[in-house]
Amino acid sequence: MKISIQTEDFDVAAECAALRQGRSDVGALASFVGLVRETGEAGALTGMSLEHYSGMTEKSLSEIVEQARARLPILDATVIHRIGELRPGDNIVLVAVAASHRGEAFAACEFIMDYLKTRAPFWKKEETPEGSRWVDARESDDRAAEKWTA
Amino acid sequence: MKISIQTEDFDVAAECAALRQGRSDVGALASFVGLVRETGEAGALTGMSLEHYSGMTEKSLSEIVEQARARLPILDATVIHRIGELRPGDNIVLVAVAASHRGEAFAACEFIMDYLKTRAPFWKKEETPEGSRWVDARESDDRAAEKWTA
Amino acid sequence: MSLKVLYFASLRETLGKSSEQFALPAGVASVGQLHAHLLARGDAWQALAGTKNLRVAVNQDMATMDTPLRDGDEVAFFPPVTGG
Amino acid sequence: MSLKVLYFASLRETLGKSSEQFALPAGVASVGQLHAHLLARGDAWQALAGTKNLRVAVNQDMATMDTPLRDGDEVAFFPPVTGG
Repeated sequence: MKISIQTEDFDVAAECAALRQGRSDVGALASFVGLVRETGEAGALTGMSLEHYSGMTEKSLSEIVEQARARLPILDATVIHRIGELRPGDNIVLVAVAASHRGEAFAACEFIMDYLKTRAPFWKKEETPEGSRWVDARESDDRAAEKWTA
Repeated sequence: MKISIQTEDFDVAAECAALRQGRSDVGALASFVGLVRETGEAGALTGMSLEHYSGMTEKSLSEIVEQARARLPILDATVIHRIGELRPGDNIVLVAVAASHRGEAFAACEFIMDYLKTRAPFWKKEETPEGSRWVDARESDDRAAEKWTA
Repeated sequence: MSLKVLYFASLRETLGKSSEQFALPAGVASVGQLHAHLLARGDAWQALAGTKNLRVAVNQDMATMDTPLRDGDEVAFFPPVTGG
Repeated sequence: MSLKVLYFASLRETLGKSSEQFALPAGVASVGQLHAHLLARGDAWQALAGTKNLRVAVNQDMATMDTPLRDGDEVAFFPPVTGG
């Protein structure tokens, strides 16, 4: 398991290659990248800043990956979340999961994203030409996370 | 939409970057890579060869992506499938989907893979120290595809 | 009526050919009739009957035994697909 | 009893501080009691009551108003998370 909170960008191909490195049983690699769109809740974005709760963030993400492992026979997973100042089009988050079969890889990747969205202590602030504003939590994210406990 | 049947390997990061190129509305990129495992149905693998029905393959994959677009509000998708001789650990297939939101990106990526597995005319032959054998279709793949029509 | 017939994967290997072009006898107007016509060649052609869940495509669209055939059609027989 | 209290995101901005260390008066033994104690400071501290779906963590685990507090605990108040 690799968990990283960082200001720098990440390299999806390198992270996926690292998940396979030295393993002979990987048949499926599912990955997800979340990006800063040019348009946010508050209209056109000029930037975004990401705050987090250092210490709890890493703990929370580790626990989420452990829960994915407990539910699904996956081989390994990587979660990278950027913090600090981001521009439209920038990468925000990477979740990559290695498994023997695709069903488990897809499910674990989506599970980790759904839980990250609702449980990991990150907060987004959008910057627009009219000023900045904290992003509101979305009910659709709560529903996405709830589907795993149904 | 990009569909490619090729002998060469692909670059996941480059394909994902191409999907975002020139778009301001991509908030989510889901991707899947299928790989040759070192152990197949017939034990340890020394290689794999992939045959396809040239012409029908491209048509079939285009139709599958169009079906994904008709079901889900995705922005763009890329499907690359390798053919010919592959070694253990080699990439076989890439499906990458760009969308505004993650739910649609995940669903479309999995839909395309499930349909590709059961409808696109590719056939795998595994090579082992004891000889070669055509891979049998798996009932679990049929069930995975059927869940989209439930 | 002239057809192009293609065979893939294990079927191609068993039959020892990947395609053939031939004029059909009168009375062969559907995939099922073509299938029976090929089976009647005997020997290796029984593989067409022995392939579990044999699939057929006409002009690169999935078809069934009832699908009618027209002059110039491309018909392909193959086992269930295993890509991805 | 001494606690470290952290504030994040909009709450940090409104309160004008990201953390404070302070000795609690007797009788403050749960998150709910700490919350009431902070609210009683008045002014900007009403933000603790005005934050929709206020979240709290004790020692970096999600907690509730009933969670008991112990000497040296780290308590964090924040709005619902919006990462990813």
